[in-house]
Amino acid sequence: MSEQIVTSPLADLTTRPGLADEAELTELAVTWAPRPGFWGWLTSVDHKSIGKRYIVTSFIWFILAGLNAGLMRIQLSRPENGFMGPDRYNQVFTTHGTAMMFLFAVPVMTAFALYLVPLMVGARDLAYPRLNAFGYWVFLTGGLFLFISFYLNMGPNTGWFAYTPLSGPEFSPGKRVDVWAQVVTFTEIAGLVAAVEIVATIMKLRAPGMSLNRIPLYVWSVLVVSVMIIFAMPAVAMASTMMLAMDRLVATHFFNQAEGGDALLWQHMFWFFGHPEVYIMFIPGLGFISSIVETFTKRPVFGYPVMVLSMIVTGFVAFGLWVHHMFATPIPLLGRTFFTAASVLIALPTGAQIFCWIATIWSGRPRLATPMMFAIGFVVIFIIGGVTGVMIASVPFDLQVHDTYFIVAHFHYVILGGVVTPLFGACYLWFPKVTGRMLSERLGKWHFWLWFIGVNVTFFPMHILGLEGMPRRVYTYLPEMGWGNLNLLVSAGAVVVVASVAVFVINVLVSWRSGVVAGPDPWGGPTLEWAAASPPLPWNFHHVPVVEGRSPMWEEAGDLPIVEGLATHKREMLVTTALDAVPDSRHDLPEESIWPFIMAVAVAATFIPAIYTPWAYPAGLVIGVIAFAGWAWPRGRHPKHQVTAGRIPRTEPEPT
Amino acid sequence: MLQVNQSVLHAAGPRAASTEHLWWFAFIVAAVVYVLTVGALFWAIASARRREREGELRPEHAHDRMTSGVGAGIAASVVILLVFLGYDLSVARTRDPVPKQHPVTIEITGRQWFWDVTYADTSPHGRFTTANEIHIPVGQPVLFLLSSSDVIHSMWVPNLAGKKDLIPGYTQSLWFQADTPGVYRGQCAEFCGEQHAKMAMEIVAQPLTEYRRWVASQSGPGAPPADSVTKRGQEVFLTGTCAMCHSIGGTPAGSHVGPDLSHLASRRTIAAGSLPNTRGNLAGWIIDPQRIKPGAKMPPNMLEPKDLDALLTYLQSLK
Amino acid sequence: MDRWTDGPARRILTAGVLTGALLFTACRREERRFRELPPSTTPTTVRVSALQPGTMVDTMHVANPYENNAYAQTEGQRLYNAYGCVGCHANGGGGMGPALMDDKWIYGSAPENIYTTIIQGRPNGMPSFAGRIPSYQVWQIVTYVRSLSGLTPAGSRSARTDDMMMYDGSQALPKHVAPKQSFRPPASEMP
Amino acid sequence: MTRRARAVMNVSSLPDVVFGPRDIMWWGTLGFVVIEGFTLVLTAAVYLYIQQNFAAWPPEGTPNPSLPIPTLNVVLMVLSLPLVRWISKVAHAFDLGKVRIGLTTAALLNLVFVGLRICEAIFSLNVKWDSNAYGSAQWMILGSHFTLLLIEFIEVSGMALLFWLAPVEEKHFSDAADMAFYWYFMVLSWVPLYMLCFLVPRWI
Repeated sequence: MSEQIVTSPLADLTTRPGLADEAELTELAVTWAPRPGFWGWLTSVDHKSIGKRYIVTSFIWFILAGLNAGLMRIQLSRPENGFMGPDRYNQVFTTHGTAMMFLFAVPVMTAFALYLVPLMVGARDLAYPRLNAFGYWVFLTGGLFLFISFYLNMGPNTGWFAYTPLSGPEFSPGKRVDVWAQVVTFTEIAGLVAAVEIVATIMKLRAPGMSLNRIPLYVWSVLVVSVMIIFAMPAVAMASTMMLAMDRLVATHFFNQAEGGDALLWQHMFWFFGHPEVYIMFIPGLGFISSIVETFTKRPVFGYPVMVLSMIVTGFVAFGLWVHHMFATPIPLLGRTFFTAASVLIALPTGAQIFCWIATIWSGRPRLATPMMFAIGFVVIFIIGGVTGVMIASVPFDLQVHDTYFIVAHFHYVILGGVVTPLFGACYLWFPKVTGRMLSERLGKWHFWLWFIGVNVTFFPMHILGLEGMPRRVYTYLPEMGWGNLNLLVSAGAVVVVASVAVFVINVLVSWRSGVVAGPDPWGGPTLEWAAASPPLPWNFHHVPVVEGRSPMWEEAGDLPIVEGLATHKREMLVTTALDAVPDSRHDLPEESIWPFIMAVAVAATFIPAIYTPWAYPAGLVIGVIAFAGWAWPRGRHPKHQVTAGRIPRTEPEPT
Repeated sequence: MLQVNQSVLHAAGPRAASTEHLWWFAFIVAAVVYVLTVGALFWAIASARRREREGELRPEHAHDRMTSGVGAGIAASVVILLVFLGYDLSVARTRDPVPKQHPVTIEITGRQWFWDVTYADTSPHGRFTTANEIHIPVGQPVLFLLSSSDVIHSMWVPNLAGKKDLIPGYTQSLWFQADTPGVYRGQCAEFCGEQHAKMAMEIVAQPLTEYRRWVASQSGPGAPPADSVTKRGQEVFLTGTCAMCHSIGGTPAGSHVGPDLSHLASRRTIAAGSLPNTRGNLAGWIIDPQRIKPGAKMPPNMLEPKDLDALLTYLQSLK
Repeated sequence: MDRWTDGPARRILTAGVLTGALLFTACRREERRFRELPPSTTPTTVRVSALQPGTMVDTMHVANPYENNAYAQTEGQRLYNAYGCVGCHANGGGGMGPALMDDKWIYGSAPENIYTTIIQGRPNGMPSFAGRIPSYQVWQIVTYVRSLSGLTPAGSRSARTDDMMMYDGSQALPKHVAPKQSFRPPASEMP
Repeated sequence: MTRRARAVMNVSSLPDVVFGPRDIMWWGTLGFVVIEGFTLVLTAAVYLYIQQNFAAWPPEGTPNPSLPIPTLNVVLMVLSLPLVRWISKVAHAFDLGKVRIGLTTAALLNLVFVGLRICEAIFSLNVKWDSNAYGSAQWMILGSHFTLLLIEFIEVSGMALLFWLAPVEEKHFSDAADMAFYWYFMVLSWVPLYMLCFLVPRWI
């Protein structure tokens, strides 16, 4: 065991060369060097590069879908408005919902996880870097497909939930619903791939010593969510690709009651995914808040076991709520009671987490930087959505407000409050890590206040509109309904929301170029990502750290334990045991490859033509086999590992 | 301008009333919970900053106090949630069974985009069919049997009761009772295509005698033409496009593609609650329905002015 | 940084242009026109007789405005049922009237031929619908009828309707019959 | 502040080829097994849900599915389990020759499964997917498991080619063992689905 003296607590873990290992560092730089230029961009498998473009792409879909919301608010700002006809309006709101749910809320959360998880657990990359790249390309295809179709007047128009039989072959002519079904397929493939990726990374690639009870809360949140994705997304992928698309393409009868199918079957399949989906977006938001709260109060979050248990319980119970979207359909009384009870009680774990944060803030030294303001804004906005959520667990009350603007208000409070507000906070928190520059605090405050005011002005009046009888998904309403003034107020609030997002975009663009340069650890954060450089170099950590507590960056000064002996001449990672993170083996990572991209092309070449002909499936299979062969065929990079014939003796690990 | 009753907060019957009570209870509890939680948050920030100003590092007995604080919060939440759950289940339970005595049974079939209404067996003449306007007697429960012949719709009259979906392949029942006479508007609540926004119905709650009179007037065939103008109007109806889709009792027009028009003139609105039933509106609707409800299944009708006039007079005679 | 800002822009642009070109052809199929005012609603000559003597005369030289349009085709299908075409032609298989699913056309398969057939009527029972069905709806029916025998591209066709099947083993439950689930109150509670 | 970075462990002696749950590739396989397994559970749930809509199952006028080909297929599948177990064993022993033979046999066997599955669909179901919801459900179960057979066939045949033609590395033996894991899943998930598809219509 060698010892060396370094000048900074961070230097050893980051890129700045220590005294004795200049040569090692040079070798790391050569081994992990990204390829230059456009080809390098296309073939990159670095989780940071992919994660960054994943985040930017999902924000682009967020902005486009937000513009759709703006169009809707123009149309609804006064009664009998002629800005849009019903056909266009239905496409606009369907694309808005589909993009926000499938292309923004969930992907942006997995995107953050793909970027942050390896850094937070002390790994050099994700477990399957090429799979990660593949997931991104599929996701990009899905988004492009949806929005291009929409701009060509071919956008789906049956709502983001696409209820049969309205979305079935008889009542949805043309290919609009098929576009929707395949967009869902693309995003579910990308989501599932990312989930497997994240689970494997968290289970096997943690730094030594980071046992399960030392994982940062954010990492716990994405672990819970990834497991939820694995169980939730197959339901909708199957319902859209194998059932709805087949009903429309080859005349199967899953949802056709005349031939023994069942229209309600779709709703069960969809909401079995759809309700967990809400928590899939929301739980990482809780993780963001935990990170923000502990960074800006300088205290670990109080009640770690309660926090972790709450997230796990939420994840479980989330699968027992789906029927509360279907209270107006024929559901037996006992079922309704069960789903009511579950829907009421799921408020409990989230409440417990909020109490823990308040306790942490109370005992700490809160600093009201922009991320912290978003965290406080989260509590203030989200709880409104939370309490209305408990209300609509009640069957009688839900039957009154179901499918009205009350529900629109409720879930926008939940999603904008519980998902997007923490997300903005997370952007301010980690932007310096991703880009090496700080976001402007001044613009950040503007962003926050415009956002806070805009969200409340936009969505609070919707509660009243719903109680006054305004249903959802209407393209217009009669003047005598008396909804005009509140709708005008809502539309005015939407303008403020648009302004706040514009401030955010400007802040990002300006700061990315010319923000204040951030050090590796501008906030004094507790978790390992702050030990890497900003932006992190391709290999993340010079030496893999050894973790001795829940807040490794805040451990008492003293010797900084690290791991040595990982090869630098190849992309080698340390694999540890699943529970206790004891070093177990070493694993080679693949290098840059074009095959993930080609595989994604194969997927696109299967599912896009498949809206026209079933023969696309065998055709796509052929391209897929070619891509698979290219992907899996060994390059023979390490000749000494090659085996030519016969029984081979086990090679001893080479000395470093 | 029509008088519009379409609100959860102005209950006109027992079902909506119990829900309205539940709402106000939930609203007050929610407001208290909200104020307390957000208050606790700001108090926590303020006291932490005060401590920081005073140079204190960490509050005394911090861990114990946090444990009891969080514990108390969780315990209070459990109690509040269980009380709410109990209240809710008691409301839900009283609402569910269909009352045994209900003199009026109405079958409603959801159509793109109107409500096909059939009174099952209340009058000696047996069943009769109307559309979009439903008369019920006050003070007694009315049973609705809901189904759909195309996509899923949802019947919702907020002043009287919560909603129920109309699903092809299923028949669902819904009952409610109006205590106050009046006109209560309802609207389709499940997205059903282009004209989901303009698929409304009106529930006209009347004292029993008035209701009986209405039933009697609706049961018979449409009024036969009385003069030459209405005669011409009927001829236009029967020989033109109209009869391809609509039916009028007592005439050869018997198609059920569109709403039944036997007693059109007695209705308050046309186009599924979108327009008051006036001669001018009716004319505009017949000539160009796609301007009023784009995507509706009714084609425009370019009639000669004289024919249109006769047709309108005829339709307005169908009391 | 350069890699990041230049790359995606180029990539997204290329992908956009390619996919756009691919999809652009689909545009017309997806259009939904609700308001069809003159000239498509011009009343046609009213015939006193359903029969038209002599050899077939093409009166129409108008291209079908809906050829390949998916919405019009589905509307045509709905009208085909609503206006009672099913009565004689069944669901394309024929009955009292000739089959429409095969590729035999007595009076021509061109859109304008079928239009003429519907408007003017044909000997041996096909009535004239002049004055009964607005012109644009006739075109929608024409579009649907042509799709029955595969004359329109598959891309604009629906797979099936919900209650109209002609395969072996079809259950063909009438629409108003609920298969099994009915949440009617039990008979004892019915009035 | 000066801190000493102390190397507390040297990992250079750790193995770089491991098998089973120690290998991160195994976790990826596990992830996709869970996803596909849960999808199959959902197909079964859909099947049973649709069944409730029918008074008779299969519906009147539709014959029962025939048994010989499907039974032959499922028996062959179960009989293949010892073979893949053997492959897994010789892969653990890094025995190149035996792994080659094993993988080639497995690939051919898998091709037989694929062929028999196509015959099942054409000759044994006795219903078309567009006849009624019963047919749709039957075809969906057959089809979704068919994709598993295809994936495994592509993987096994690719791996057999790799072991014959490509520069074989030690880690590929671990991949071969993972292939065996997926194979177990493929076979064992079919047994209940076979019963659902072919026996349940007779029993009800």
